Amino acid sequence: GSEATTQKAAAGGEVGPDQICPDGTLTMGVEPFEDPKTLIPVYETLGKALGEELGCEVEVQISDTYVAEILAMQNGKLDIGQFGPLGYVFAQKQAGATPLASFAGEDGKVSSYTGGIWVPKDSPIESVEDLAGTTLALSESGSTSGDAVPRKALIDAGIEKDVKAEYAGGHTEALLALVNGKVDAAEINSQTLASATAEGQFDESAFRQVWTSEPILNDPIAAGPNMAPEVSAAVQEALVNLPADAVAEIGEYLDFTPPAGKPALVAVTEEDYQPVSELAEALDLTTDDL
Amino acid sequence: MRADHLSAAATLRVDGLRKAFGEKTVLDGLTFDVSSGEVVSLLGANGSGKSTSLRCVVGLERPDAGTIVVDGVTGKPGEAMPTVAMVFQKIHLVPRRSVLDNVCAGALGRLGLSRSWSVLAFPRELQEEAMACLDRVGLADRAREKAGRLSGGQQQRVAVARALCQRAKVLLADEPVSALDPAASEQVMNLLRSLADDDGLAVAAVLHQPDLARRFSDRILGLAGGSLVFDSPAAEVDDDTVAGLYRPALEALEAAEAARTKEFA
Amino acid sequence: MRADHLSAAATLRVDGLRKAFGEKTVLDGLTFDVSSGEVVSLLGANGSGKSTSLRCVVGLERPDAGTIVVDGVTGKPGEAMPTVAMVFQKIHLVPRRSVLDNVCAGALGRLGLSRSWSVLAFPRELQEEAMACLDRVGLADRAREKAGRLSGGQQQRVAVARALCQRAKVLLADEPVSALDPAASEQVMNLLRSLADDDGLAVAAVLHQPDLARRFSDRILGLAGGSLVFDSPAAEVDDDTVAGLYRPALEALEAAEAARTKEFA
Amino acid sequence: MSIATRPPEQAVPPRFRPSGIAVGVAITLGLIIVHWYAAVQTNTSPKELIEGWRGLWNFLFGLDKTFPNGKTIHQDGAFPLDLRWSETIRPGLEYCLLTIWIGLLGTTLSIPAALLFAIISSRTTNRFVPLWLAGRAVMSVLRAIPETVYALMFIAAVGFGAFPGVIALAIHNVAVMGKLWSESMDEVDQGPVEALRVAGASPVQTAAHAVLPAVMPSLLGLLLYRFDTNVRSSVILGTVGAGGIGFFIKTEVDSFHFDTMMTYVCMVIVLIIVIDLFSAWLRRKVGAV
Amino acid sequence: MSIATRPPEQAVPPRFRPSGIAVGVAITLGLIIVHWYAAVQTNTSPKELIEGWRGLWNFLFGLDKTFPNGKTIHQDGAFPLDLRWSETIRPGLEYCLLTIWIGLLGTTLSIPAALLFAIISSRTTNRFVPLWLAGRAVMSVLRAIPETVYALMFIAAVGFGAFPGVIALAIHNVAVMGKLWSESMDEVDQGPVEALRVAGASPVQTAAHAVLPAVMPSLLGLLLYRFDTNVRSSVILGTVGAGGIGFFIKTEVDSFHFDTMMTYVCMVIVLIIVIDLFSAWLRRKVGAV
Ligand SMILES: Nc1ncnc2c1ncn2[C@@H]1O[C@H](COP(=O)(O)OP(=O)(O)OP(=O)(O)O)[C@@H](O)[C@H]1O
Ligand SMILES: Nc1ncnc2c1ncn2[C@@H]1O[C@H](COP(=O)(O)OP(=O)(O)OP(=O)(O)O)[C@@H](O)[C@H]1O
Ligand SMILES: [Mg+2]
Ligand SMILES: [Mg+2]
Repeated sequence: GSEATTQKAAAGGEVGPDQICPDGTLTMGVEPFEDPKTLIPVYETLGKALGEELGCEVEVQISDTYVAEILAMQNGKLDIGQFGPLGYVFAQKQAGATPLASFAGEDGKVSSYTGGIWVPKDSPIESVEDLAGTTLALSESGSTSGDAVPRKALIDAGIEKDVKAEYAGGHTEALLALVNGKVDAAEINSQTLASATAEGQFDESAFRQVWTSEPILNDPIAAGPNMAPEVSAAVQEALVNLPADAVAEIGEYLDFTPPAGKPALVAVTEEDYQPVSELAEALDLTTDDL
Repeated sequence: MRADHLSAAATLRVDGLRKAFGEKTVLDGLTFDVSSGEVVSLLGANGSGKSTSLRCVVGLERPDAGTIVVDGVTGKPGEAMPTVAMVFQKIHLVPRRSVLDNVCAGALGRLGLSRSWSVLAFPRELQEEAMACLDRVGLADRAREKAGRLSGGQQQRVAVARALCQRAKVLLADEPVSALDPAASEQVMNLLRSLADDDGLAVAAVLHQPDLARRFSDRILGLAGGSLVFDSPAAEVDDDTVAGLYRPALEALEAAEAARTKEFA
Repeated sequence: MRADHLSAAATLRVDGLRKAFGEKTVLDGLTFDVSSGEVVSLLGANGSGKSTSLRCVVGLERPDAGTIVVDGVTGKPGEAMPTVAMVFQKIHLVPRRSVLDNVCAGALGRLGLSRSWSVLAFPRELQEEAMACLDRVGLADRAREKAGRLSGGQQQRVAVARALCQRAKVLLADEPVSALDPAASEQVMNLLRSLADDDGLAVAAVLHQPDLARRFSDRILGLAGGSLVFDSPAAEVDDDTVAGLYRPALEALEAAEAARTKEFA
Repeated sequence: MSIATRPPEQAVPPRFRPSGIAVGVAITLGLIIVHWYAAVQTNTSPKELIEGWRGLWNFLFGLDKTFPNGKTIHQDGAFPLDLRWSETIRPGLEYCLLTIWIGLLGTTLSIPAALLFAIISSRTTNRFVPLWLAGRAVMSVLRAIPETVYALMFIAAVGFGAFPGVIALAIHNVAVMGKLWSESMDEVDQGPVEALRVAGASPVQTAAHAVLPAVMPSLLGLLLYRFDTNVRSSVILGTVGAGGIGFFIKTEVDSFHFDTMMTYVCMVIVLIIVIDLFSAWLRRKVGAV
Repeated sequence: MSIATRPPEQAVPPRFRPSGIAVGVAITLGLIIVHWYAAVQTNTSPKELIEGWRGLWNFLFGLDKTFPNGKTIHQDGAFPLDLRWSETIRPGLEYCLLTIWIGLLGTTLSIPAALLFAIISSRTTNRFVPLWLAGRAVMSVLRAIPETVYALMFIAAVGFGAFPGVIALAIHNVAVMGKLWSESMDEVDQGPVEALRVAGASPVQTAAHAVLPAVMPSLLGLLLYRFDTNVRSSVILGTVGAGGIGFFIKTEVDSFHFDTMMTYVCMVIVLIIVIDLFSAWLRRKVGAV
């Protein structure tokens, strides 16, 4: 209702719908990189709730690549956008995006997931170092858990040049390559693992995880460069204060019950994603061409 | 030189042939025969059913009624008979294949697939027989040339050689000379004559030039409206008889023109 | 009825036309003229340069030398002259367009793009003029039919109407009747005759039938090897003169055939 | 019959000349080497193919496999199809419609430019050689760029979704249809063209009154053929993010829902066959092949 | 001249019948409505495109801008190209080669099956209607599935790399080339076919000795045309993960190296134009169109 809207706007400072969405709509880009089938309804629900909070209509646009989102942000076609962690690094660098919020975990802090490398149960490979001279399936270029994180692990182990790493095209494809015996090892992150197991595509007991990454913070929602700081602060405020019913609904899609009274989203800062940025730099992904 | 007309010893006997396309009856009980050693010409106006009758005999059309007997063997309607060969007005060689390969193709009917899946599989004896057939039509020296490179008259002779290689006893020719210049026509007609005289084939040719028919054939058959109008020794067919064949067509043409002129006036 | 040959008052004057395709000289100083009210026939063997000369006059070929003067105006080589129209053997109408639109197209040369970008833009006066032209050739009642639906003779008359709509003073016709049956040929020749007599056009027609030429034209020009062999009143041209035109070609043909027969022997 | 009277049989002349044999062997060897090298480079091998066949079977019909550790797992395959109405079929139909819209606009928006290029690049309508050459060169370059690359470029310009897909198709189609159209103008009967030129018509008038009426049915036929192809391409563009059913096919693969994916694929098959039949019918109707 | 002697001018008959006008208006309205609806569904708007030129400009030539949130962004555009030899050009050439190999194998591996389908689906070589119908139906279905969908399926089924791209191309090409070939067999001169049938040749013999020799040049021409098309398709397949230069174009886009991407795109343009010219030359050489 308009009453609630006025209230929230007041709570967010002097910023109202006129500043947030001068033409009535706020566009939000979504890149459901890891698990589109679950994430699209999540963000649609989230968009609706956010719109009610801000007194704007939030238009959710689905993309399959962060490049599209970032270019759209640069050109003012997108106000806010959700990115994969690595995508966010590019967004920050190429479009001056500011992180606003990300999903909370059971503990009320930002949720995270881990990348992993799996091998068949009876494989002689016991550690990352053993991967030298073997074939490893990665998902696709620009993926955080499917490309950057495992590649960093190979670099850290000093065997990057000795591993025949190939892009399978996606997390699913990488997992199937392992299941079908096409490769000696494959990247499988904790989310893909969960959904593949749920779908009956993967039997954990037939395989073994030889490496697990540090936790990777989940996808942030970030504001585009054309949004003034006070406006993005208002949007951040609204995101972390989503109404409980919307939070519950999102929780249903995500298959977790948010702790009563706790928010679905928590605020994040550039510092939170510093490790990923460093990762990208280490991998030479974002350096300008010479 | 010319054999007598011995109906009893006929090599090809066509009896009561009927064929209709939709509503239109094209052959209406056509009956004729051709004996070994004999050249028979078929004359008739456009659309009188000459081509259709030959196509029925070689199995390219399925007649509605009638029997076709070759050397005592009755053909199945719509199926090719190995002893009957046909030479077409448009010749129908495979232009990119050599003359020899075209002639060999006449023998496909008696070759198994294992000896005919490609020209490379043609057995030696067949190629030698084909060379003999080519020699018969005077073209043995052109055997390895592409068929499409020969002149019209030469191609028509290659088509005859292909018919010979089929070991045919009956040779049907549908306007074999109408695409040829006068000199080439003479050659081909001479060849047909000698196949009857020297090799004992039964030859039936559709012609549109009554003169040629009279000079080269033993008997002339006149067709009109799908049935036989006359069947006489070549010498006995006079100009009037021939003209009678084409008159109805001429009259129709003139009527149409008159109507058009009136419309313009 | 037939106008005298007045060279001084010639409407079309072609002088010293030369044209070579590569090495081959096709027109070799061709000179002739045609006066208003006169029908002139051009006879000549295949390849004697008849079509090429007409194509040079209407600008479809660029002559190497020579002048073309129409009504005192000298044409630029290789460019169309608005006062000269051409009727082709193959007629060349746009078959899917209506008869009337085809006739209107004759006037394109004098219409700006704004009144001719589509048939919908043709001005009313033009359409009325085109109807008059169609009436002149006796086809006003077929104006909205597709041109492709008419018979050959009727299409040729539409082509003449298109030439009229071009307001031509000179009408060139390249074998205008050789694709037509005898009745249609008569119609078209009569029409050409009456265009000269009644409308005062200068008409030049390439014909392959000396008989028609003699019956319908005032003068006959004989072409051989790209230049004029004779230029006489129609009545004075006898069979021998005409036969002389075609003789060299016939001889060449016979020589070729003789060679072929020898090869076969 | 008198085979006996025939002259002695002629020797059969050899089929090939030695030089011909040498050339033939050289070409054959060359082709074999190139293909062998290509097979190595692309990991193509009969063995791979047979193993791949196993994988494909599992993909299509599911897998019941006992692993070395004695456990048996069950994997759902693409069949049986996922035929739930409101979760799969109904949204699938919507995505199909969007795919059609993209293909349709990608085709029709390209008509004006394609016509211009066709007229410029046909000898019948343009005899000014530099312009003719330029037209053909531009079309060659535009045609050489795959639609997916256009899509990536236009995402930068107009954001993402179906619109960049439409532009990508339209630009690619300008070049392809322009080429097809100009070829059919080249083949037009030159008679009426010459007739109008004699009547003093300008090149533009000749194009409007002789060339276009003659080629219109074949232009329309080619347009329908391109519509057909563009709907197919729009499925492809979907898989790289330009909306429509292609996007959802990719999404379902990424979510392991092979049965849903296969349902969408079947819908694509039906869609494209229907469009194929429709355009064949329409082409017969307008009298173009 | 005697215009005066002409009969009075005839009235110009009306151009359209009223029923014709009604049908024309109805069809035009229908087309407008469909296109308008399609434009709404795909967010197609000229305004977006015109406003978007800035984005395309930035993409092509780079961006230096201070945004309202205070951040300054520098982004390299697609031009100038990235012409470093060992980092870009040399690997680019290798990827191009792989793309050619994929296109080549995708074409040649499909030859046997395409020939079989062509012979089954041509009226000239197969007069057994049920088989004829079955052949055409199978080809329709196979053809309806775009190559990228095959690629997605085979990547999911048998793993990644160039090999699934080769299979995807080959399967699609069986159907497309089978159709093109069967059409050219349908159009073959029936004369020699009838002549051999009269001589008692079986259908297979007729195909081998009358149909194939006659259509061989046009089959070869179509094969070369498909090679051309398949190399292009193999670029597209690369962007969904099936190897070759298309894959690297996508990778460079994902890393915001637009200049490197554009270098690869230019290499694709050159590659495809070269193949185009080569196959046109070869087609002229074998005497097919
Ligand atoms: N396949 C067919 N379908 C329908 N009508 C046919 C067919 N073949 C022939 N006809 C018709 O049958 C009639 C006889 O044709 P046919 O070819 O036998 O005549 P013809 O005597 O050989 O004439 P021509 O001298 O012109 O060769 C013609 O009116 C022709 O139109
Ligand atoms: N565009 C051309 N290029 C080369 N040679 C040409 C061309 N046009 C005509 N010729 C040659 O010029 C000669 C004269 O041709 P033209 O068409 O003028 O003869 P014609 O008298 O009209 O013959 P026909 O009676 O056959 O129509 C012919 O030998 C022809 O081959
Ligand atoms: Mg006939
Ligand atoms: Mg001529």
